[in-house]
Amino acid sequence: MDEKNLQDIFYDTVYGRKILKCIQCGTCSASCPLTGLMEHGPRELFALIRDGDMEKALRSETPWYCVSCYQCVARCPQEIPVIDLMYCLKRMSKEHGLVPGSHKMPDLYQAFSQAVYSHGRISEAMVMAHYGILHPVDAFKNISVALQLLKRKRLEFFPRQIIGRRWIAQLPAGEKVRKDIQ
Amino acid sequence: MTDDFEPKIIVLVCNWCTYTAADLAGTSRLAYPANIRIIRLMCTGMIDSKYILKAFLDGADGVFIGGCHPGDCHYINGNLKAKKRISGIRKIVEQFGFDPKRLRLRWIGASEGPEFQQNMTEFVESIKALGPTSVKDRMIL
Amino acid sequence: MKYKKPKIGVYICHCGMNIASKVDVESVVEFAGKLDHVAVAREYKFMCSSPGQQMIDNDIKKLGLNRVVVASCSPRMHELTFKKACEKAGINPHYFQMANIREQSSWVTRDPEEATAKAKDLVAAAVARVAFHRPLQSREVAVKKSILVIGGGIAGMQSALSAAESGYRVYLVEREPSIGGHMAKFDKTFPTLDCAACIMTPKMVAVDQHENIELLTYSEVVSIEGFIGNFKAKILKKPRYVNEDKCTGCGVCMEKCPARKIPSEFNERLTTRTAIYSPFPQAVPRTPVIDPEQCRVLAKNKRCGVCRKFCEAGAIDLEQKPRYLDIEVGAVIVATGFKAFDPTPLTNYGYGRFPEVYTSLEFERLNNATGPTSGKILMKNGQAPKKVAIIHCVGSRDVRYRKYCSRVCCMYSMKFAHLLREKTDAEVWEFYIDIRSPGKLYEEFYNRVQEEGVHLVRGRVAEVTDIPDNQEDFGRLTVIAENTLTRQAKRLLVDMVILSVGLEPAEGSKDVARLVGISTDGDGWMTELHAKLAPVATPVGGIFLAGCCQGPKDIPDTVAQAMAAAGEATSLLSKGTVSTKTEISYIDPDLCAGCQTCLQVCAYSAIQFDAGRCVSVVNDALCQGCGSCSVACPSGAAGVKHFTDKQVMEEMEAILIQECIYDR
Amino acid sequence: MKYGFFPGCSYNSAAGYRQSVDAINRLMEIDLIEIPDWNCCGATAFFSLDEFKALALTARLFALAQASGFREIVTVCNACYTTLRKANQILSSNPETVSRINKELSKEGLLMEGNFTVRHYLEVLYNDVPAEKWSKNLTEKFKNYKVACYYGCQLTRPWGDLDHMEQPTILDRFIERLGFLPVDHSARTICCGASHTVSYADECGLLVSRIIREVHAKGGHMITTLCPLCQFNLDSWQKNLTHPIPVPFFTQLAGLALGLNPTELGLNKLLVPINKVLSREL
Repeated sequence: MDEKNLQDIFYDTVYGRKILKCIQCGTCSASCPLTGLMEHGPRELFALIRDGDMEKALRSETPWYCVSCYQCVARCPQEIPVIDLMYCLKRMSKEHGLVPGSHKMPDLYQAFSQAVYSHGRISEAMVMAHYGILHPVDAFKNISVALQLLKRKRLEFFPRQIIGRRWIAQLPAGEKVRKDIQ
Repeated sequence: MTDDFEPKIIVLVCNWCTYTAADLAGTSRLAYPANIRIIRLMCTGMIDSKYILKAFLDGADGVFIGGCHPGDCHYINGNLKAKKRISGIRKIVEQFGFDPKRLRLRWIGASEGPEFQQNMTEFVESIKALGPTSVKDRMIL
Repeated sequence: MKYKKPKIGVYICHCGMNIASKVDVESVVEFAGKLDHVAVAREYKFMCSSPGQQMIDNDIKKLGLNRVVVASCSPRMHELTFKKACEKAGINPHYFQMANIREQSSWVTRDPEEATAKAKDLVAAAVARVAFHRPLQSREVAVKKSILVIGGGIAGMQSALSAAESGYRVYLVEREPSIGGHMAKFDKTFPTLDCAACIMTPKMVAVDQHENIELLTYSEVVSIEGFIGNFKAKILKKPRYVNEDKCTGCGVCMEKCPARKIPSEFNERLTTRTAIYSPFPQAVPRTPVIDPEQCRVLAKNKRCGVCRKFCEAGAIDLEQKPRYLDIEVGAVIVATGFKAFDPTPLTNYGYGRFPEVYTSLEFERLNNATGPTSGKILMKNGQAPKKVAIIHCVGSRDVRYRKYCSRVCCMYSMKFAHLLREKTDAEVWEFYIDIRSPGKLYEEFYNRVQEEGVHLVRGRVAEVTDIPDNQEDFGRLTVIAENTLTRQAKRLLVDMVILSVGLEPAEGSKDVARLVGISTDGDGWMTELHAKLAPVATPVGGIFLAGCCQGPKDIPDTVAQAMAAAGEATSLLSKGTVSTKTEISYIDPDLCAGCQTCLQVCAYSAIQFDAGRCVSVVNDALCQGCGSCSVACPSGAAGVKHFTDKQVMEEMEAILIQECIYDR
Repeated sequence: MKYGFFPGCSYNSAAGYRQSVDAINRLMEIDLIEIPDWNCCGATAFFSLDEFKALALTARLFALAQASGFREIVTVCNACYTTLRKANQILSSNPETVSRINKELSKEGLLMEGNFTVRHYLEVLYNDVPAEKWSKNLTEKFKNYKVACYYGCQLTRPWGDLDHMEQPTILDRFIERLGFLPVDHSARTICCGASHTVSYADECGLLVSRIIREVHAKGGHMITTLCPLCQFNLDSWQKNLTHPIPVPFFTQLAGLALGLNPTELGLNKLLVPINKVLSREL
């Protein structure tokens, strides 16, 4: 798929066209708590999309660093729903196979969703176990905390399984991006 | 109701706010359905009940009245007088056998070109959904 | 008048390609030619051009047309042009009707066929209507030779001076104790860095001393009635509690007043004033006022009277009452100015929470020789700042507050930067979204400031916080922004932050707009008659705008507009007369039952009851033609000329019946 | 007072959250009825991967609440709170998505209709429990304990309808009502790193230490939170700091104010011990 098509797909999503209001002021990038980790902030991401550099935008790690703290949304002078756009970009990059391999959050989300599929609920330990297989270093770093938690009876490995877990596991995959109804 | 039903809609507007908004919609090239026929008056306060009834009896499928927002009337409170009168006319319109939904009053300020476009589009949609008036059929017979 | 059979000429305009690209003009012409009473139908590229008008002129004279329809743009654009053409050719200008096939058809309709059909309908409606038009004559009324100026800032002062210079009487009304407005608070003005006081004070004195200007400070306009050339205004003179005729302006009362801890409005609450006060040393008039909410006698009913005791002139008069003044003027100039945006709602900038965050007006005072620090730029702890951040676009370009650009902030921010560099050895960091410097010598000033070593960072500040990166920096402020050019998020440690707040309409400007009958736009600015071609006139004849009440403006633009408003007002006055409205109500005495319903609905008191004839009568000088009486009249005696029931209903019928005849 | 209750996945393992909430419920006569067979809300993970599934997960919760007769759901976690409210807002304006989800839900015999109100337990304690009911039972001994309220990022966002988005005060007002001394600080809503602390530990550690340093500089003796994840992050990333500050839940402080003993409230489960602060005479 060429970049023009990807741009059209993005603009047709629920909030896609809102980036046309962006005045490139950088409030979002400066408000982001993890901005130091990003190669470029949300502002630049929007500029890339407007320029049609869709592959670069979708391969960007920026959306995966988003912690959904809504600080940028609270401050954006153009009321751009930055967080929703980050969600949208994550789903789009997944759909088009452009998820950045270097980033660890896709694996964490995957581990999280696996726990939900198998039990209906999650436990921190279980998510860590799933995730730890892929990223043993991160898991190792957390071991000392885990021991402390264990000592205080705060660690349970298996969450209680719920009846609805099968229903959750069978849910059909939805469309990755919601289109603008108008 | 047929798909190609193109209603004729009389839009009575005041010169100061809604007519200006219509002009603004024009200069901003904001397209809306061609079913709209605007009649310019100086104030919505001069709209007589008989204008509205005549419009319906002559075959209008809808009558839209657009005036200034409350507090913005060029003639102090003509728009509010109109509002009062039109809620009364609604009942008469109904007695004549027309759906009162065919009569709509909205405030559209001089700077609200996009609102004018939106109101026109929505009103035409809603009239299309209602279909032609029964009186029209009678007249053709 | 002998009735003549209508003989109508219809002219369809191409408006270049504006109409012709959508509407099939030829078929509209053909259609119009077949309509009742139409003697001739023609088309032309630009009807408003002089050959276009000549065409109408010729037809009227040669073919004996007695009515004209032009189908072109909005009547708001060219109705007057064509009416004048008709009049010139010898027919009454009211024998004209316009069909708006540009704004209402070609520009808003996608399908050319639909646009053409709609254009035909609109032409048919105009033809049907014009056949029932009646000739109307207006009357000349003398114009009052005086002008009311509302607002005594630089705009109002300049308007008053210019108008007074041409010999007319000017009433200048200012609600504060002194004229001068915002400009009196400034120290230097961009881009030339003239001292504001040096160019301002002489003007204030000139206003005060001008023989043609009656200065009414501490006063408000309560009501305005009437119409162009003949306005009646009621002015409230709030009690000063100091007799202006006796006061010598010595200032002893202010030295002695015991109520001292009142925040000074003029100094942006950075200093205090007394209950009897003059806002600033150069105030005009010099007569102080007593603040009735703070005075021990007036507010708290205590025994004090210190000012009275020390006033040698015996000017203190605590018994003074509000006075009302009735004046008659021919024109009104509104110059109510602006208000600085209050940045408190933008909590991420910490205004009100962190003492070293200032608004731009506060900084103006801090930097002013007559301000709290006598012009030294000092922090609250008495020390000079080592590093200062200036944040642009606070409240402006922000859809949650003020979506527009306030136009002056970039320039005054750079002025601040220059003054900081000149007066202190502080590092100055400016955070901007875009630098807007479109004015004579403005870009040059921008360059100069850059060369002076001011750091300009392109990025809107996200936050001002008191959480530093390093433990030892607690107590200082950190400014967080992305430098969008280097793509780095910056955390900059500073001592002082200046918020370059935007401009918004002055408090009460909506009330003033309502008073004079003009509208305000979505942001609250007063609406001019035409954005480009009539920037100081308003839709209400005789009411003109000057300065920031119409939109954010810098001083040069304000002064220019003030002079323009004065020019418009004086040209109206010098003409001497105005014509009365023609499109107004009439009451048919033969039908009037004398029920007086119309008197109750008339918002202008323009209808009187003639008890002798037992009928209501319209005053043609007061009637605005709103038609309230026409609708309310139970006997059908009242109507609006040029908007008669017959005319409106013929127009409507043509639109609706047309379809049956031609389309089906 | 009876409410439908969505505890969320982290409720049980959160340091004494359940114990303290149960204790408060008992004393204040609040009945939190756990929604039967509730599932994970999906949090940010599902919204990042598949929006339909994310909405379906929350819709199931709403449907379960509806089946139990609740249109109002109380949560104790900021992330659950925002996720549920966000989903509710999307669902209420997308009837087509709702009907697709309902088709799925019908397999479980469930149905979701209309709007739901999602509330945080703090709101219940602050707005629904009358102020007098608190003041009647309070002990005086905490009036010199300076408590910094940490709201976390999601409670007031993105809509800011519960309180101001960046400078909320509702928890401060509640703590004051309980007889503690709220301390003014600038870290109320700055981010703690959320789930990124797992993968990007060092960077998120900086965020936590920034919060702790600020509270320390403003003289806070403890930090109170209303979200299990915030609590966990603030509590567990202080090991290298010279001045660790204990991070109890607001419900634990409420319990203390009502005279319950610390163990009963699960305060022994905090990683940064609170005993030292509590035993200090202030």
